[in-house]
Amino acid sequence: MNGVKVLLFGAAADRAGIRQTEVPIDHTATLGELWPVLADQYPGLMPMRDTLAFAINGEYARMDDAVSPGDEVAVLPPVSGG
Amino acid sequence: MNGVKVLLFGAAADRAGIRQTEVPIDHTATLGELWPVLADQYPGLMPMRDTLAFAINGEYARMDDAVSPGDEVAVLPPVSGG
Amino acid sequence: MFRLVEEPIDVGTLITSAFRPDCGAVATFVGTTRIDESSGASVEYLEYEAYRPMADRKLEEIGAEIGERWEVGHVSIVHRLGRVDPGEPSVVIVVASPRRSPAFEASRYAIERIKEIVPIWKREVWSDGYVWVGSQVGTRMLAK
Amino acid sequence: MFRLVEEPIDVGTLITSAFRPDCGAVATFVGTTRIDESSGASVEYLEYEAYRPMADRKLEEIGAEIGERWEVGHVSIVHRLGRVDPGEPSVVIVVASPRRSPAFEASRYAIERIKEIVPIWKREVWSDGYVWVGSQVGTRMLAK
Repeated sequence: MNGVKVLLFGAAADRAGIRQTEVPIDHTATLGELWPVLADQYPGLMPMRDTLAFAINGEYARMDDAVSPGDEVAVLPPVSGG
Repeated sequence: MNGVKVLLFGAAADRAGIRQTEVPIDHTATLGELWPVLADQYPGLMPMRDTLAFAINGEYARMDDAVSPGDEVAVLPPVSGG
Repeated sequence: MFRLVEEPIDVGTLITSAFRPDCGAVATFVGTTRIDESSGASVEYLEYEAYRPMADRKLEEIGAEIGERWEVGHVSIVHRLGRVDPGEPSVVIVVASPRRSPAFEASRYAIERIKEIVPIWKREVWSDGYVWVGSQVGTRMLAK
Repeated sequence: MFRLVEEPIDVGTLITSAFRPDCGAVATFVGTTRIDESSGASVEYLEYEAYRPMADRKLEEIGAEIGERWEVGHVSIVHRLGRVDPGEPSVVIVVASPRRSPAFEASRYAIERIKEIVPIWKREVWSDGYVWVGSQVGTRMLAK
């Protein structure tokens, strides 16, 4: 697969207007490099930036963690279970 | 009624060998005055003395509280509910 | 609702009756008969007795104390009397509150207070005799 | 047992399945849908969504954390997804332990950790729109 699958949840899905998208990358990048591409395409996400967490392949990740083509990235607003 | 009804529970009933008795008194006394009469009649209670609590008419009482003819006194070993 | 009962306690019903639209948290404590082993013998069941109606009144007092200390919408305490078999609930406490901190704190307070002030006594009935818990008085050899 | 479910949770069965002869204490926490009122409108129901299977795995992680920190005989966590009506349980936590302190502490730990690390989101659906709790994003006028 030539890109990263991006899933959005809760308020982030609302702000972006989509629940799933794909960001094309052809080499390994960091989450920090992926974010501006995503935010550029879905500017509604921008004001949420400081509240968002991210997961790579189902585990919480930091902005300097690596993302490779074929990975699944999730955009996670503040959780509110319970 | 010419006396005090005394109820005994749990280990105190076992030690005394009875669950209920009556101590004759014809005037108001304190619990502290009643105790030696009871312990004399049921000496098995003696070794428990320091662990016992007492109630007069269904409420915890101290040794200097007054007991009158017709009252109900309860001899309460350490409680173990739950 | 504060009760001493002779029959098994229906825990599920007791909890669901505490659900209220103005309370987001229901904390429950269930004390069950635990089986200890000692020197080859084992506890077969527990037997509870109470000084009534003082014990009933003390349960209500604990409910009133909780109402003074925490914001709660519902408090139930039910305690078994008589024979209680291994693994069965002997006491069930249910507290509903708008928020979870009061619910947790009040349910814990209730069980601590029951063990302090409610005139209830249990004896462990072992295969080789019984012992009054807390008094070490009974018919077992070890108790003497 | 750690589960995300779409259907109502049977609280009674979940608790009685935790009873074990080697555990004398069962602490339970039930989170129910609480109804707030604001400016004439009211919450009609909550709607939960989760990032699965990450959320399932995080519930299991919380169970493992509890097993490392406390002596427990049984831990269950069940969380609803989808629509949950007022007064209905959205989450049920059951911890059995030989003694009551670990049971209370572990059940409280579980709900705090759920609110920290499990990727679940709820929105309040009001008569005049909805709001994602914690994000203040939604279709209600007040949310904007």
